[in-house]
Amino acid sequence: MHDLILAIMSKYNYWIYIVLLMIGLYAMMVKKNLVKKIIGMNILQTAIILFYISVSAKKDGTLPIIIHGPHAGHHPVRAADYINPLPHVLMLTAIVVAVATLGVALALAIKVYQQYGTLDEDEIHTRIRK
Amino acid sequence: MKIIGFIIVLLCGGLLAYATSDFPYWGDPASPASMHVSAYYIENAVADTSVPNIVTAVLADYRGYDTMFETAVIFSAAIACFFLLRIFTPESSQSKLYRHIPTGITLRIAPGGKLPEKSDTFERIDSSWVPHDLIIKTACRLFIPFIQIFGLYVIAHGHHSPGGGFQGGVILGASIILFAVSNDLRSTISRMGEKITAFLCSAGVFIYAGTGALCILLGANFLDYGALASLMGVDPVSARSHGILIVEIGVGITVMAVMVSLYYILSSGGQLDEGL
Amino acid sequence: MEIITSIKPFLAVLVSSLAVLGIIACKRPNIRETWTLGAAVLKLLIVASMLPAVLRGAEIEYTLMQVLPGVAIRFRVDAFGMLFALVASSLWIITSIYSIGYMRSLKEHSQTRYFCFFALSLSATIGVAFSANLLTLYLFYEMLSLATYPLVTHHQDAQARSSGRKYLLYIVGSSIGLVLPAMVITYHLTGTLSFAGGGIMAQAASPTLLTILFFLFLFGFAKAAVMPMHSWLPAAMVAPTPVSALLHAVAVVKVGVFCVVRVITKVFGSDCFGGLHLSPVVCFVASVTIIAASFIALSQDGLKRRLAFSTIGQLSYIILGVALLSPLGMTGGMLHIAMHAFGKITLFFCAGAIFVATGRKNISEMAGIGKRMPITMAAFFIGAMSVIGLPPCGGFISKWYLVLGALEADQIPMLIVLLTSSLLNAAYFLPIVYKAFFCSPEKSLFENKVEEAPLWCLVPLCFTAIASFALFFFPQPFLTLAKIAVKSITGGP
Amino acid sequence: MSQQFPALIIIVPLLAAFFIFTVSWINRKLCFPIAVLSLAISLVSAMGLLGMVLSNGPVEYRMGGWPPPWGIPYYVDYLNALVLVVVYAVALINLLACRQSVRREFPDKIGSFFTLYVLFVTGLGGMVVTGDAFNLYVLLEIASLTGYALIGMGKGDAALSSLNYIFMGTIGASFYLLGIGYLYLVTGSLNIADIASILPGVYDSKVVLVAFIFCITGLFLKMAFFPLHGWLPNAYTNAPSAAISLIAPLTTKVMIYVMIRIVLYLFTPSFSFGALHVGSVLVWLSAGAIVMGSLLALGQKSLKRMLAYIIVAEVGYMTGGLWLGNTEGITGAILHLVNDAAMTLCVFLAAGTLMFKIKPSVAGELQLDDLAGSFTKMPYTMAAFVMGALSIIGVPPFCGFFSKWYLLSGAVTAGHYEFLAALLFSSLVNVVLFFRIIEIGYYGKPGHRAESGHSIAHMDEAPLDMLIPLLLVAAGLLAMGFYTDDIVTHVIRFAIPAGIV
Repeated sequence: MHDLILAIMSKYNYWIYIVLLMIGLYAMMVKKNLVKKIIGMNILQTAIILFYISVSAKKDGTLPIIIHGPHAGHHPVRAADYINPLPHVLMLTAIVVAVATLGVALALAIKVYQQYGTLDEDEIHTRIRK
Repeated sequence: MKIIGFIIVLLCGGLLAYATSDFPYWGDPASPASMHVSAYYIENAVADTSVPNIVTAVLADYRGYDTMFETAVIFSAAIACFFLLRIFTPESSQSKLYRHIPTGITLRIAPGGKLPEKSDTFERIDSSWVPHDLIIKTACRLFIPFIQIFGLYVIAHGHHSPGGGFQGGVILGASIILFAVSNDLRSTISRMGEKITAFLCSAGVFIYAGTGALCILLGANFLDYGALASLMGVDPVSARSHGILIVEIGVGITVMAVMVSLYYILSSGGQLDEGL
Repeated sequence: MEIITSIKPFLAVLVSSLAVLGIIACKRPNIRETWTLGAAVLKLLIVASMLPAVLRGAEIEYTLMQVLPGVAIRFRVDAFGMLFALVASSLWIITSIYSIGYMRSLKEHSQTRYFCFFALSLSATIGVAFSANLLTLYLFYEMLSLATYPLVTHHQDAQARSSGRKYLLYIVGSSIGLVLPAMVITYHLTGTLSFAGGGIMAQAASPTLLTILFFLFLFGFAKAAVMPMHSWLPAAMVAPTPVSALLHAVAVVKVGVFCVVRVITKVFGSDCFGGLHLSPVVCFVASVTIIAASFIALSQDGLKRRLAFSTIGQLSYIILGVALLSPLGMTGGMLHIAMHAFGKITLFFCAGAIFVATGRKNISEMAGIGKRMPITMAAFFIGAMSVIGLPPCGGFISKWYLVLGALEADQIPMLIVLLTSSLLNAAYFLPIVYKAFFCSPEKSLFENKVEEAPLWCLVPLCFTAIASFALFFFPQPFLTLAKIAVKSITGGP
Repeated sequence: MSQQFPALIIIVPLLAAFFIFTVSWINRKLCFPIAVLSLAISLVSAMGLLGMVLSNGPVEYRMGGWPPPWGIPYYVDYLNALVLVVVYAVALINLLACRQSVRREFPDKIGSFFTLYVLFVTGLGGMVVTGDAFNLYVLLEIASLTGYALIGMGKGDAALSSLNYIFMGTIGASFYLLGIGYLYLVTGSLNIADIASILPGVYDSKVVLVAFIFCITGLFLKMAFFPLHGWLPNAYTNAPSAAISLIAPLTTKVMIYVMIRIVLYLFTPSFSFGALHVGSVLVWLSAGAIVMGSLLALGQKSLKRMLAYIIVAEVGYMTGGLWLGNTEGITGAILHLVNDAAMTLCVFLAAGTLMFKIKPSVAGELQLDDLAGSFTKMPYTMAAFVMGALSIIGVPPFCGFFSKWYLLSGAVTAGHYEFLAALLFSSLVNVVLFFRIIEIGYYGKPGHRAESGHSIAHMDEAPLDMLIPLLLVAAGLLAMGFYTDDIVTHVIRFAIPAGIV
């Protein structure tokens, strides 16, 4: 029992990201209002960004900026001192992709609103059938 | 539909939880993720590119090709919104609101009628009437220059401190959007027109891809800034750091222009007439 | 058996497709017709030029393109292929002349399209005749089905639409649904698709799989109109008569039978086919088709529908002949392709001539027509005699070989089937002739002056009648070809 | 110069895209020529690259000069050189054919349309050539984003269907990203070849299994594999015809290429077919996809919606072919990928030309009965349509037959007779579908329509610059049919890694 709690406690970051992802996915699939779906999409993308960032964490590792300049000692750089920079680079890209998709989705939502006057999917379907 | 969605979500969640049991412990330095490639980055970034901020080094040099397509994604988002929403034929269906400046009375002009834009006694206000609030306008007029200076700082010091093209560009974009929110959209467009934003959008990415193409012309592979050494007359390592700086500037310009053009189109629903 | 490689087979196939360009290009009908006739004559010349080599026992081969590992689009002209190609190309000339007369007198619409697709279907027929492997055969088989669709549905009315739909459903449906999987499984079992003298399936797989495979082929080639897959043929009679004459008496249906015979002889091989005890089963299926088709033909009032059912019956003669696996039976079966072609085409030409001259379609309305159209009805009589198999006409020889083959394979029931069906043939053809000449028309609708079909229709009519008559005396090219083909299959003396 | 081909393929169209957008503000006439020039250059360099690969083996191009696991490499082997040429050829031909319909549908947004067009093709080209898994995600996003925009501008409820496409597409892309993240967590690298070398050590870990599941599900969503195909019919029906005859032939095919790349080169056949036993289940699923796609296509009234469901069935062909796991099946899948791009392009171009000339009765969607009498009025367009239809049905001289042949023989060798039955059933349904259209075109009288009554007598043959590309593609189908053996023996045979039986 003890090691089970330890196992859960030691990876609490991943449990949070899974819950976030499930919320985002559920919102996208079930919500009827288009903007709520877009918000759900955003939650999904943020959950994945949280996963990548929590992968890059290292115990007592500092920011990935090598201290330099005159007073810095010239000891060789050890990888363990700095947290893993690669996921941060990837997530810069993923954030930009999330923003771009959000922009296009909002543009389309506005276009749908201009066309049908409502953002509720059931309402739109009744208007299409008429 | 709710139940199916719920079942699918539970299935995904269960699958993910099932996988987490095999995950390495959170934050342990010996986890495979931080051993193989990222260890190399940490140890060799300064030696290769003389850029202390490893994230910027990896972002703009090791995986520079990724970031170039990142800017292309932002650029295509701007084009997509422009393509989807922009309407050129003036839709004169709404009525226009004017305020008589001396007396502060607001006039509603029926669709079709139009008052001269540049008259000093009348000024056009948005239909969703915004209180004429002097405090906000003057406060914003004071803030905006400092925000922009800070934005430029963030772009320029991407090497030594957290920051870089994306973050700086967003801050610059935000400053212009702040102006558009405090004043009205039309005055912002008069200061930074649609043509300029469009040109800046493509200019930024052009700079990025152009430096890459320049490296080809100088004989190295695409985006290999080492080749710029002969052009800049410095040793290849610092040529890389300068290359990264040029590229970050390109990214900053594009991101700023894209943020502004997105705001123009989304807030006015494509007519660039009355914003938020 | 020496192999000559020359481009002639490919040229024979290509010549009528190229003619299509000529037909489309020129606007004036006369020039268009000369293109068709020129192509027909050229095709016959090319085919005939290969005849001496084939008679010598050689085979002409030409590889167009390697498409699949171990399988190429390859042409090989052997005796059996040459026999069928000779029949098809010679009759194409006659049918072109006939269709010029027929289409002009009835002033049919969109004749350019008619002649183009006619030329295309002929090039597909010759393609099937000269194919060296199952893939090329399947390629031209599909091309033939698609090229004949616009011909069958030429009148573009509601009836043409429904019969066109049935035509496609049966032919393209069965070829994709049954033949394609059979070909894939054969390729999987043997690694090749090309026709080998003794058959490629010798020890390929378990007998049950081979039997299933064979029946996939038999019923897949729906053009052979074996009983369950036959009802497209009467439906296709809605086409103009020259189409039903050449295609549904000579080209299309014979292609189906040709493919079945190829499968039996060159894919399965006579010893493997025998080993599987399939021969009695196929004979049974063929004889059921013969008897049933003859009985249905008795009851048909439409002249063309009666001829259609008679064709279904006659086709199964050929399958029966080959399935007997006796050399004489095979020769008879192969010979029947030629004899039946000439006989049946004469009958269809007469039906067309009657329709052009009097506009009558049903037999009940043809009482006393002999007085008004003596030549046509005389030709009809000769054609009927040839199809029934009476001595002075060519049909007798092939039936004679079939009977000898049945005796040689000591299949007495098959012999009985052959004889009874000949009687049934007589039963549904001779009343027409009798009524035409000896009954006087009740209504004096017809003024008694002679009113023959236009000359363009009449000349081909008489030519084929004389030809089927002459075949009795000099069956030479076809008989020797059939003998060589059988020798190469059974490996006999 | 030839050593820089891999970079040229992507850089020239990318620079051209930015140049087109700036020029569109100055002089709108220049946009089209620049777009054509850029795609022509990249097509030539793609062919040059294919030539290089054929003569001296796979080519590796290091972006930024960094060696693979650290930098992003291009890895151009036999498989993606072929797909690259197909992508650019389809894009160029479609670009030449769509000039007039673009000018008619978006008169004032020509510049942005062509920019999105070229960016879409760059995204696809990059996705095909890249050797880095995360870079593939970024290029996937560019292609999808521009795709969403191109589809969103159609008539009728195009915006709503494009929005649904965004939701499904983003879920797909995020699953793929998650899969790559899990792989990174276990192997520590993002390069495809590098991951493939590290993976054997950790095959038994659950993380790799879940990564596999999420990657493949994400790709199934993006390629509209049957149960997850909800977004495709609406999106493809309402999209503008110029855009859809680009998107339809390419998106699903490149997604299938990505699946082939991941299954064969990232997870290596020993894991995908050996350790996992998911192959036969997926073949059953693709058989179901083929059957359902064809059945749904039967019930459609609008021409484009019917073609969309046929695409869903074709996706089933290729996935089934891949998951059969033997050489014929995978050769069939790759060959069908190439053939199907050409066939779908031919059929959609013909539909676009018909849509351009015939005013549809139901707003926005060309119904089947609108094609009445089109054989007489538009003979060449309908001739090309028939050739495309025959190729989809699988009639021998056309290329569709030969790829179906490989799939069938792969199914027989693998013993998956239900896949064989599904393929034959779908061919028969295709026969019914296309001959229904040919019948309407052949029998109907142009100019008269019972219910709407307004005559379309002015329907005449399409303009020349839409017709020539269409006939070129139709002739290409025949040519590809004849040269199948060369494609297979010289290119596809080397594209299959060693682990396949």
